[in-house]
Amino acid sequence: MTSLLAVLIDGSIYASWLFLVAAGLTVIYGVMRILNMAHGSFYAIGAYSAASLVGWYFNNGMGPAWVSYLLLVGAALVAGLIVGVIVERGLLRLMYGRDEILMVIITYALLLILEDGMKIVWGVSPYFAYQPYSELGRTSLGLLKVSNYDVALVGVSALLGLGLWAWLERTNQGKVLRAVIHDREIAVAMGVNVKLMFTITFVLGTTLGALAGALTAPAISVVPGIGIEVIVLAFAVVVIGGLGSIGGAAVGALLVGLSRAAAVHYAPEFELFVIYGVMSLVLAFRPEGLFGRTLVRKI
Amino acid sequence: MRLDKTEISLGLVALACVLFGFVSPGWLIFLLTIALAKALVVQGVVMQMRSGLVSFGQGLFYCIGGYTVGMGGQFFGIHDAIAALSLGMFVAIVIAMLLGLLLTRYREIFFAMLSLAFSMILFGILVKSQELGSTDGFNVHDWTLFGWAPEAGAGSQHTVFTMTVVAGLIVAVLLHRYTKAGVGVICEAVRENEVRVEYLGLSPRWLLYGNYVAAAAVSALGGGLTALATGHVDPEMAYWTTSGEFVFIALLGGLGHVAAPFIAAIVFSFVRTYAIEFVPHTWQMILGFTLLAVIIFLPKGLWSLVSREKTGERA
Amino acid sequence: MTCILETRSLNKEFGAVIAAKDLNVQINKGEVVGVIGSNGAGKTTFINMVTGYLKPTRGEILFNGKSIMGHSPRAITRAGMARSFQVAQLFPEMTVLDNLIVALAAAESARPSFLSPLRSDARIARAEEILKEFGVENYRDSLVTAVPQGARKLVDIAMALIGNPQMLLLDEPTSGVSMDEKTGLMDTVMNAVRQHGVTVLFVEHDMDVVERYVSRVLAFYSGEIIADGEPAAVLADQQVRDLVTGHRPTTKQGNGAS
Amino acid sequence: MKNNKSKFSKYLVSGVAALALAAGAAGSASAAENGKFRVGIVTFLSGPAAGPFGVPSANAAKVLVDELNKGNLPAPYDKVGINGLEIEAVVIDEAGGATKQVEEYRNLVQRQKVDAVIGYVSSGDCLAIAPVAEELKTFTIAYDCGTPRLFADNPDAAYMFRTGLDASVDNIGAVRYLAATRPDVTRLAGIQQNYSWGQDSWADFTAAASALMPEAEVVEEQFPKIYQGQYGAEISALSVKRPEVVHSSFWGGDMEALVLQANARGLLEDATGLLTCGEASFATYKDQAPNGMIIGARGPFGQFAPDNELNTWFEGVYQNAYDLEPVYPATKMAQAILGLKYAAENAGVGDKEIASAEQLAAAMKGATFESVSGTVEMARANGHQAMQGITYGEYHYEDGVASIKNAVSFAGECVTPPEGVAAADWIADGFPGAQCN
Repeated sequence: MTSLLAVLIDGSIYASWLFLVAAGLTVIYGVMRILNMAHGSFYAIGAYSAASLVGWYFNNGMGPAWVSYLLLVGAALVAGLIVGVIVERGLLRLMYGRDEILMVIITYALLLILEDGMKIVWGVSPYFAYQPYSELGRTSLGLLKVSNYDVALVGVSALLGLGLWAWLERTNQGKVLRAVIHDREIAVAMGVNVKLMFTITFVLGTTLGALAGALTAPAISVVPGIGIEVIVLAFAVVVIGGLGSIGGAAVGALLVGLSRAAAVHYAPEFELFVIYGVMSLVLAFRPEGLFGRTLVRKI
Repeated sequence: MRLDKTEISLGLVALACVLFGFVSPGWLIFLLTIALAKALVVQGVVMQMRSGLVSFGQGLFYCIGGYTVGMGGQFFGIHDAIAALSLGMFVAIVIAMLLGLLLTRYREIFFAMLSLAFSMILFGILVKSQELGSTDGFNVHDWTLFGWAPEAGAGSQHTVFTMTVVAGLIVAVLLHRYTKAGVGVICEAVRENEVRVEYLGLSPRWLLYGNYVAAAAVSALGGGLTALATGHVDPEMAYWTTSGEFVFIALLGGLGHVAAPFIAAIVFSFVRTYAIEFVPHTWQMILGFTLLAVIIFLPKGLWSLVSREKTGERA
Repeated sequence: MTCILETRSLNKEFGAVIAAKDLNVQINKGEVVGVIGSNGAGKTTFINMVTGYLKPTRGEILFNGKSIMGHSPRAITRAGMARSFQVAQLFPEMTVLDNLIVALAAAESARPSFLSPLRSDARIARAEEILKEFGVENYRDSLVTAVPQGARKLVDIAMALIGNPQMLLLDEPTSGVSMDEKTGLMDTVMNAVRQHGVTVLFVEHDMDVVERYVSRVLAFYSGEIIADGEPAAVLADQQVRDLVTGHRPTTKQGNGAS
Repeated sequence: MKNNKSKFSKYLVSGVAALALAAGAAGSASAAENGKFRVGIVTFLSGPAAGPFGVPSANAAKVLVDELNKGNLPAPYDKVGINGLEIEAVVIDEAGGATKQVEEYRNLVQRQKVDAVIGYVSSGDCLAIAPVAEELKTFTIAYDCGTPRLFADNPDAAYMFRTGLDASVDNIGAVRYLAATRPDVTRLAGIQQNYSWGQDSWADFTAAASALMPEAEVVEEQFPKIYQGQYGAEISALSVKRPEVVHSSFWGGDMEALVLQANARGLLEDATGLLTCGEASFATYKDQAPNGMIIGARGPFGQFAPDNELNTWFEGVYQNAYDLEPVYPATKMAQAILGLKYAAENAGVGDKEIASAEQLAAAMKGATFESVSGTVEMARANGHQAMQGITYGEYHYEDGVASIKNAVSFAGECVTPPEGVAAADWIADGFPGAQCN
């Protein structure tokens, strides 16, 4: 019983983290048709920004702890915004209209550049921002002790998902964006400023990536290479859910999160294969992912 | 068998390479061996790119080729290099025939991700296989060539180099023909307009399947040669970043000519090795900027430097 | 007369939209049938279903008396039913000649060769004959993207004919082609078709073109066939005039109800 | 002009261009013999192993080479540079996999003409390099990698040496420490990265535990993917089994994240953590690691290095240069460089002469030299493998200062299998011939 409860709790926590990481990726793909390999780097930049800012805050005269949560989010927003605008305006804008796969490679080049760029800015020593993580304490459920920060993360992730959904479904800007997702040519014909929508979307995506990194930073040691590790995970979640679908990313994250937690508790030897196994299975039966749209070419 | 001009030039360049091997320093021979062997894997990536599919999992066959050669010598007493390389290609073909059944249903990003997933599953299996050394891998040695054991060191290195050049030449000539033959051209047709191919009464899936299996064999050959040259195999060969490197080299060279992957692989190796020497802390950044520069200024790859003037006539 | 293509209560629904409703069509060997109807009337959907590109929701399709329901486009093509497209479906990075050569190779075998060259002398010679037959020999070595719309349409149709089909479905062969070129284009196509003795069904907006070439007209409206018969009778039909041709006796100045 | 360019010449041009490029590169190699002692230093400068291992090692190499060139070391290493020759270090990134490392090793030896190579954190790289070192007849010191297969797979190695300890020593030492300090422990658990290092470490640890602590049982083992960073499910799985000791061979960011998360979730309060590589993050835990957590340094290195003159001096210059205390990878790098210096100066060549690889190997084989970690005996694997003791201790953090308490050392003969005996067999047979104090 305890382990079933543990699977549910661990699975949801992991799923909420996966969703945070994958949301930005799927938004960018949905609107811009760019599968962004550098998404992991934005995650890492968010983590580094947050960890260095929060670390600095606590090392220099302890203010109230709650400020550090604002700093976490603030660091991510600023970092995501700056990097997003620079990359979109400075690089991607030159490349629009190129082949989808070529865009993957371009972002791969960006990844190589950003990984070393971060090393130049932050070095290779670990950064920590553990105070926000340990500050919230933990809750005991029998043998199982759960970090409150992790539980809060589930809430944040759910709120973020709902917020994104509401923004897409309930606001005018969201409607325009959906039009672009649905049919770019018609959207252009209707007078949508696609260029502007691209900038907004890309910056939103990078900011989400940076936010995921910033919210993860307190629980980990921020070191070189953390971004590389999340890319394939995020890709898998997004592909499982259906590229470009927010709801799909949420379901994909839950599926992977729960499967992984179950494997850790019941069949640890399969843990390494879970994510690829789930992805292969889903794609074998639903080639476009769970919520992907099958597009029949008009002839 | 009539050879056309391209084939004769390829043969001459290969001959020049072999001769050059006798006068060049050991590190250079090794660098060229690895570059040419990897170029064979890249040929596999390029074959699929021509048909519109980008494999982010070609490391799968690179790894299968390498491990088959290694395991053949280590566990099954297959010490003859040619036999081991052939076995590697055979295993790759069998696995590709199975995976191809599923993979040819997918296009674009889904194909890329699924091929990546299969490669990562092999990586996982190898990491779990402690008898194969897990992530440390194992060494490949004591191989022979038609019963002759090249002396360790420079002798064996030189033999692998020559074998790689010869294998590269054979593959290049075959691919040169392949790209002009039915499956080769029609695979490009599939990339350009799959619906039309279907309405010509052809099965795009069958074509892609044949192409996928052929590409797997070529890539496995490259993996086997790499294993012989480095004398070591490990699961990193199947890791997705390895496959990413192959795509990198493929784009560097472009799809313009069968020689492009070879040139690109050599250029890549030089850029990387000197970047590591001169800027050991930021060599990846150098590679990133190189890739961006190629994409922006040479959208058809390095080969467009050689063949600027060609437009009407197609290879 | 023998029936080559027959559909029985063919239905297609896209969600709530009904694109085809109880289509019962019989085409006889040697007929030249015109299909008219406004945009969205279900003409292309009909061709797409018959050639296996779209799966009908319900119904039956018989080709030469045998069911071809659920067959792939390539199986149906191999069985002898070819088609052309509203927007010419060509290989944009190849020359006109290479487009034809690919089609020739496809017609010869469903399993192309791995090593013998596609551009054999025999295929080049045959392709050149076809270029002449369709009057596009000037574009032999041009990329198809650099060729005028009319020539592209002709190449598209030529590629369909290379497989020696028994029946050819032409989806708006003259759309996007200027008024002056239309007749020339259609004459070329119909000459070739007659030489091959092919049954033809074509979708056309231009009533002049329709009247000039066809022996029978099917009028589509909102997924249904509202009239079927001799061109003069169908075009005179009040319902057709109300819903399809828009009260224009014959369209001298416009290009139909497009 | 463009049209005249024939197809044929085009191909030839491209082929020859590639060769010319190569030949030009070859030409630059001759600049090497410049009267300096050139040493290739290979360690991680990028990727996750750079922070904990690579950069401290590279820093140690840099400061030590600088000081050696000034002749600032205490005796017996007070001679300038190596044998009176200035040292020139060529630093190479170890990231990128074994194939690439073999390529770079050949470049170091054949293009850069280094006189010796020191390096390799990754066991896979060590294993791939060993046969190449023999082939190229180049004196090579593996300074950190721990795989027992290094000399087991290469029993005839002549040019390859290792001044660090075999990884089985870490885990035999860890069990001995538990048996000495916590003999009543019965519930053991482990969490390892799912790759060779983690798998081998856990195999050695559990085997040694069943020999030395027969009452103890393994209640849970977890093998998360390397660099996963998030261990929520694993910590739950461990927690519900109520272990008394949790062993982990994690390192770097993974280890720090594990400690952070396991501590916050109470696992490290209910169970004692035992981290075989724990010392590498000594300065970064602060109050995030619980007092009493057992850490090791893979030998008498880092915080566990003795207070001898050499080490005091080394800690001083390192601290001066980087404002940090050296962690174990730094000490190990220093040890390898001192080993090289010892070999070069005892190879029987004249002052300011460079010994050949054979002479270096002969001098190193079976040698006993002084190091920052005390006396090092090259006493295993035919004199190619260092034998030293190992120390474990508990982490304590009070008033902003971290320290080690309850350190216990075990002599080399106590934790190292005798010559010619594989670690696994030695453990299985119950450590015959072990000499413990």
